[in-house]
Amino acid sequence: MNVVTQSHIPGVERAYPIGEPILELDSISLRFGGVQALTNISFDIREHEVRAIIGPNGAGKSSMLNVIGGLYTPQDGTIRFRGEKFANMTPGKAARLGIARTFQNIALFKRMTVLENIMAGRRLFTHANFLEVALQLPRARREELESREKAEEIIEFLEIQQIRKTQVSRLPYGLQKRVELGRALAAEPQILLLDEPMAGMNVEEKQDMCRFILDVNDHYGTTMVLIEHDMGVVMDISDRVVVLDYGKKIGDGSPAEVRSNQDVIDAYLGVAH
Amino acid sequence: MYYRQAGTYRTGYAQDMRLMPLKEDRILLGLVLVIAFAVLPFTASDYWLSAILIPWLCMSLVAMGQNILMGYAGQLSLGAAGFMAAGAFACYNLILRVEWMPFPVAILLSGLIAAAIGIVFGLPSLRVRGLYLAVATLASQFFIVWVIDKFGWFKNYDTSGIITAQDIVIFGKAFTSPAEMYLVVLTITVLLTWAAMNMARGSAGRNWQAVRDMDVAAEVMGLSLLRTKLQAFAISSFYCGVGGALFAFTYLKSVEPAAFDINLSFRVLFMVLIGGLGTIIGSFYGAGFILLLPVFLNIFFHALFGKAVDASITSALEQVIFGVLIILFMIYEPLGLAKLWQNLQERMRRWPFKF
Amino acid sequence: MNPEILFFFEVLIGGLLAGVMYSLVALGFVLIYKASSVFNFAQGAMVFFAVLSFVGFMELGLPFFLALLVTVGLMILVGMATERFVLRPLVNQHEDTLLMATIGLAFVLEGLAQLVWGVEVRRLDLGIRDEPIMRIADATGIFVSVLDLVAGLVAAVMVAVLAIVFSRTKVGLGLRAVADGHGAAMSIGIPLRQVWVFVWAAAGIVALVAGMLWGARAGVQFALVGLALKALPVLIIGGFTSVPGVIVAGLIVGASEKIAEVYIGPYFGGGIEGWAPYMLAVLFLMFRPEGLFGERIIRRV
Amino acid sequence: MTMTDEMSAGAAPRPALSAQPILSVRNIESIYDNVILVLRGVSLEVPEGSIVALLGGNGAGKSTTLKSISTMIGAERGRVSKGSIHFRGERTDQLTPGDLVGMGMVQVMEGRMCFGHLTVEENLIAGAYTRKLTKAQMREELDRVYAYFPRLRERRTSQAGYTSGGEQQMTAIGRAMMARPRMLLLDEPSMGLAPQIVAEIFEIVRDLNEKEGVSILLAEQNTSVALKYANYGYILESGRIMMDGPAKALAENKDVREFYLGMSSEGRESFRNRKSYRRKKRWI
Amino acid sequence: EEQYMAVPSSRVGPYSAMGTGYYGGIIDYMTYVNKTGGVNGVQLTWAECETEYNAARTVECYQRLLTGPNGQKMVVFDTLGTPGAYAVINRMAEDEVVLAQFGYGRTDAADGRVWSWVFNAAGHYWSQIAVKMNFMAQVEGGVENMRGKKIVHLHIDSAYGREPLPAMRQIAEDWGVNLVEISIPPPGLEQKSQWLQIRRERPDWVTFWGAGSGMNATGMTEAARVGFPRDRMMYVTFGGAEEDMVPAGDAAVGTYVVANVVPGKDFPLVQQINEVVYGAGAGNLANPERVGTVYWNRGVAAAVMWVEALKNAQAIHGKDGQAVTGPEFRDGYEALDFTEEKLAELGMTGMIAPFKLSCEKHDGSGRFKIMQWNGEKFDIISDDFVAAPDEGFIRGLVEASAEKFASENGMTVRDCP
Ligand SMILES: Nc1ncnc2c1ncn2[C@@H]1O[C@H](COP(=O)(O)OP(=O)(O)OP(=O)(O)O)[C@@H](O)[C@H]1O
Ligand SMILES: Nc1ncnc2c1ncn2[C@@H]1O[C@H](COP(=O)(O)OP(=O)(O)OP(=O)(O)O)[C@@H](O)[C@H]1O
Ligand SMILES: [Mg+2]
Ligand SMILES: [Mg+2]
Repeated sequence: MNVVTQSHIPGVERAYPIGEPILELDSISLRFGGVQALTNISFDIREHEVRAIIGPNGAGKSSMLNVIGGLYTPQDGTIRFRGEKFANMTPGKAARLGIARTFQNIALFKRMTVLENIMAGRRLFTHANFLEVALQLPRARREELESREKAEEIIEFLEIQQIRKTQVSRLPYGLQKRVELGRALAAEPQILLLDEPMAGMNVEEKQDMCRFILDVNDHYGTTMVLIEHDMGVVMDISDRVVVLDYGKKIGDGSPAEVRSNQDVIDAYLGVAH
Repeated sequence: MYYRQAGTYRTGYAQDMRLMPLKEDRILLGLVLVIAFAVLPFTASDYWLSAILIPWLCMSLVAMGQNILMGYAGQLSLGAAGFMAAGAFACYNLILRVEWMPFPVAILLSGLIAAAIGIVFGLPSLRVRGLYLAVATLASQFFIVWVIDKFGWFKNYDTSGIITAQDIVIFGKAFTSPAEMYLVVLTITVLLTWAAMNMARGSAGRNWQAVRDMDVAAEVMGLSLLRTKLQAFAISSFYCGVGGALFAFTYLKSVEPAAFDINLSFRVLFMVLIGGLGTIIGSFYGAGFILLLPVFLNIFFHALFGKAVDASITSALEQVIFGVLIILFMIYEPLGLAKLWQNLQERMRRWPFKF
Repeated sequence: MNPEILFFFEVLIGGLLAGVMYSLVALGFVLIYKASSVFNFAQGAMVFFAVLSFVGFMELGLPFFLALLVTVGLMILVGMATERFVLRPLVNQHEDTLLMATIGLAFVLEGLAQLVWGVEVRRLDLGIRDEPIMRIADATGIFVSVLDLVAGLVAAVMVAVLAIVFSRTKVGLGLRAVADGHGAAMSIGIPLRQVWVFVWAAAGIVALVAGMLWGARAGVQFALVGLALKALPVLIIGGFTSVPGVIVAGLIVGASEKIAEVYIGPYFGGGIEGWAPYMLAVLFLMFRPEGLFGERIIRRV
Repeated sequence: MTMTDEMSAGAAPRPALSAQPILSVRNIESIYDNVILVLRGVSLEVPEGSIVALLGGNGAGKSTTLKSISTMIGAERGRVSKGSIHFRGERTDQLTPGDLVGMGMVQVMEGRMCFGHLTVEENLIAGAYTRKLTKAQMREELDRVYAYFPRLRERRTSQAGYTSGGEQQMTAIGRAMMARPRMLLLDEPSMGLAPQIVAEIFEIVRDLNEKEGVSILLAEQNTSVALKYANYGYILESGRIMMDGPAKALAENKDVREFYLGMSSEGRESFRNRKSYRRKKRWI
Repeated sequence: EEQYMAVPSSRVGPYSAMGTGYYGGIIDYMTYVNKTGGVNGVQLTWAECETEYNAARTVECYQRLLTGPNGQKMVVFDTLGTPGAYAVINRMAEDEVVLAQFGYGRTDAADGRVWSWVFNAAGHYWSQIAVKMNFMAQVEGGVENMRGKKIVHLHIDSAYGREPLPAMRQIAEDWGVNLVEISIPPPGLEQKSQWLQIRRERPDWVTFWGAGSGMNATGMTEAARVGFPRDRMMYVTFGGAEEDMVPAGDAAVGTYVVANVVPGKDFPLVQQINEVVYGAGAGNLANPERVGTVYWNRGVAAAVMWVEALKNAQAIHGKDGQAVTGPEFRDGYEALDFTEEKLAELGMTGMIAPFKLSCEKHDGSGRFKIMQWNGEKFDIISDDFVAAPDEGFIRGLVEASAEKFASENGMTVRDCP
């Protein structure tokens, strides 16, 4: 197998070279009443790679992420994390395994500020119970400060200092997406699932977003699973691509391979690329 | 204008995360506390202390509980009065049956008992949401009151099925005068408010709000919906229980279970909605509005018309006006009194500019 | 037939009849909730207001049907006023806000009714006999009154009509659309105002009918406001959004609460009717969080 | 530099295509909650039968502009505090969205604003609410839409709330088409859609425009597509029109190419080569 | 000189009909007194406060009315309702205010040694239930015939509804009466299950203890629906008013109620009030038709006792023509002595039974008249007031209960001369 050692920045060695599969999906099938959302899908995700999932609308991409994240339980198929088998993944388990995500239709905590949203993302790092918090006991105070500092670090990184204390529902769509990414990062995940993080952004903003994604991948070696419709983005920043269509896998491989795959062209890309 | 935010710089997050980042706010708070503790007890009339301030503080606590559950955790609930009853009668029995029981401990325990009951009745919230949950919680309201009313033991087998709250005794000192009781209530209220604010601003509050705003996302972050919701129910019931106990011991004094009927629960709901969902301080405003406005309207009308107009008419009129005020409110500031006050501050800061 | 069994049937039927009366009240809630996802706290007050006005008009000397007509007109006016002064300014607001507004409305209606018509308790004579129909009684030993039958009929008809309006007609589609999102509905030109006037007026008329049937038994008076409480368990069991659900749930609640009171109550000194329906409702919710017929709550990520 | 005087000039709307405008917005200011001023004097015109694109970054105010035009802004505690909007010669400030739909203006709102509990088909039918149609006509209309969006035909009986993002977007657009509008306001129609569907949708938009003479104002982030299909374009940044001109001209413009099309002098630049510095739009 | 009086009325909500009538009567009589020279020249002034028949608001009203606009302290408080009475009953001694429970409220307060500030001048629920059972016995043809009879006590599920039970159980036991208790959860607009149970029990009598005319009227309509004879039902004083009967229509005909104050327009006093007060258009009732109804007359009687108490107080403390204080008023109230002559001179012969209060005896005659609803009005069917079968026995219960309460709450039992 060809391990990519090239960093995203040409000519620079990759700090976290792509490693062994961290997540393996084996013949996943998912139904909703009549709708067959996923049929017998198998693919793997290697550590530190940027893995893209593409496909027409309704192909089952989001459903795939939901299966990985434990929100949907597939009728059959198994998930392996670092070789360990998970018959039924739950959101809680996934989170503790270090899987964080963003959502296609923004799922921010609407009535909270940007800062609060990101700090809320620190859930797994706060251990003080409500009594300690109520009485402001040392541990509570310490953790509060820690998560605040971490949150600020993320805010710096995502360049959203100005809106720190704005209620997120007031933010324009694009910024909300960015905040959501921030909340996911706050969990210091090993795998980051991004469901169309660049939908509704213009090129410049997409460039920023790509920069964030790649930087995270470079600096923390976070494995990325990315659903995106902008082929430009997908081709440029992903290491490997899965293509779904009507819940079936019709392609898997490097961007170049996928691009030249006739099925993919017919089903998805259309003539326009 | 005294209100300046500009020029207040913060060094370090700790400082920024203080309860009240703004110096002016802290001064204001200090002033309020001084007046509440040092001035009012000696200057306010017995009527004001015992008929206005004490019930207001008690109900503020209850509203706070309701607000934690509804405003922060987003669990619509209508059981407040039931938990108040639980607290009140728990307190009575604790003091009655455990002779060494000091009042503060009794209050604390009655809160905890209410909390325990709250957890049980909170269980449906795991599957049920929104209005459905609200109606489900009515079950607790009716059931609790019914049990207390039905079984004589809770009322020490009083022939007329009512209890007479014992005198409040702390370290051998009896707190019986309006001023003394006011101080007791005030102290407890201030402490619990402080705690509530800490929780609301801290990780606990964030978890509650996360569950409220987008439970799926919260779950994905590794938050256990079960624990968070039940926690909210417990804490909320605790506040209701304490509030109820104080209400019974410092205001009603002799209590029949029916005093904690469904209408009281509704009133608590109104308080939270009017005061502002998801604001601790709003609980005070809301309680004030719902509890005291009718009183003031009544006073006002009798002062205005005296015996000139049939009191039946004025009483009905009061209701109408009360209703109209509520509606106007929701139209002008749906986020409640707390938000109103906030906007005022905003204006002050920006003044004289518009934006 | 064994008297115990006979008695059981009596309790059962008595419960079902009571249930019908609950459904009548619950219907108003469903109507408004379904069409604007607002929980109309003022429904109880509307019942009181409507029937009190009706009796009031009769006292003013209007003949029965004229009074009925005038009251219907009045309730339509109330609907319009509500839309104009309460709902319109609150378009797109959070449900809690609208709920709170309807609470305000409740106070206004209660106050107005007492202001205009006074607080005396009125008697309402619909000219429908409320004594057991002897033929049935003799034949089966079960007591049913004409009023019972009328109530059942009225409920059935109203439910049928409304169910059809919602599921079959264009207006119905509009109503459901509005419930799903004020903004979206407006953007495609569904006239929110008409829709709201329509449902509120309809709810007002439903309230009037419920009030008349209840008033004929309990007298026309403030206590009617409390009927709302009887409707709530019906609502959650049936589902806030289901018109047919109302009637089914009404029957379930009525029957089970009576059976509980008669057969279980005595062991606790009675009075369990007060909470039994709610407990039952909770049980139901455990299995169907949106009630028996309620719409599934859609949650996608 | 050029862009600055572009701007100073750009503030005033220039006479667009010859035809008299179906929609003209004159120097409006829009504000939310009476405090958040979002539009700071926006002017634009949509000539009868043309496609006009409204471009700009996040929070530029595109949606707000559209909402101001359709008067939907009122439903978000916002209002147009200054300036005027004319649709087919009539001032809109006293009209409701319903009236405007009646007059032939429909807005497709940002995000998937479908009726979740209604089936896809019911959604579409609701779209024709303002029209009096016989069963047969209704069928025709539906078929017309299904012809444009075959996927919707497949999913017609499933609740819109459970359809995929793209399907919902299609439903929303289809629903608007059901009203047979004279003018469509599209807010980011391409958002979250697969490339070939984006192409499809814009083809549909063009068809509507050419076959049915529908005038179209679309807010878009996907500048390349937008400019490909539009006749005229406005670029909005932080509540002001920064520049405007015929689509071709804009597509040629150096800054537009860099900032909105991601083109550098040597072709499209890769999303990989990240600028480590934060580029600021020079003209703000 | 003026004397300040407090009027904690309940004019809105479910109990408004009751409140408007009762407090209307009180205010009308005070107006009447003022128009006819006051209390030895002392004019009565009063302040009103809306309690909505709700305990919490009653407490507020109590505190508010405690000192009147003219600075005088309240001397007597009357909540016309058990919940309100309970809410304030423990404040009386401290504030030195008389709690005049006019036929409601805490029964054992009739023991003046324990409850020195509380009175039941119009009888209480124990004497009331005893009277009812006595009447039943009369109808059945003697106590001996009561053996084996069955009585259902159908009551609102609250303290008030259960109040008569201690006495009732005792008497039932003594008489060998089979007593069945069935409770109605408020608001009680729907009593199907209860009446089905009654149908199964097939009792000889039903004593109905409801609150609010909704529940009371429903009681009768439901009785009609299960075909239970109305002339076997006896309603409580708070269910025995026109407001309770009228809404039930024909279903109400035949129902028995007991009256501590007899309704009617023919009493000279009522006629005088009618012409002096309503004649001058100074009446308090929105609808003058209600003059002479149960609650209005009851209110008048209550006010009469206030005024007589004031007179006594002035006499005892030599304050003729002056305002009196709480303690003085209490002495005056305790000295109430309504002899036949007194009643005649007040123009209320036959309106209430003669009685005399004393230091330890704080309950009135404890006698009631039996009335029956004829569809239009109440027919008085017992020409004199009916007494409890064994008044000493009731008194015994009262004192026992009072002593228990006193010992439990460490209250001092004063010894009366
Ligand atoms: N919770 C659900 N209930 C019922 N059907 C569902 C549910 N979630 C997804 N589906 C169906 O499964 C199919 C796949 O949906 P999914 O959202 O995964 O598509 P997608 O690839 O994400 O499309 P898009 O690119 O538009 O987001 C769709 O047809 C959708 O209608
Ligand atoms: N309902 C609202 N209340 C308050 N502020 C709002 C509201 N809606 C939008 N805004 C503010 O108005 C500004 C413009 O928002 P708008 O949605 O018009 O931008 P946009 O150009 O549509 O951005 P996007 O491309 O992300 O949709 C944003 O900064 C946003 O914060
Ligand atoms: Mg998707
Ligand atoms: Mg937008």
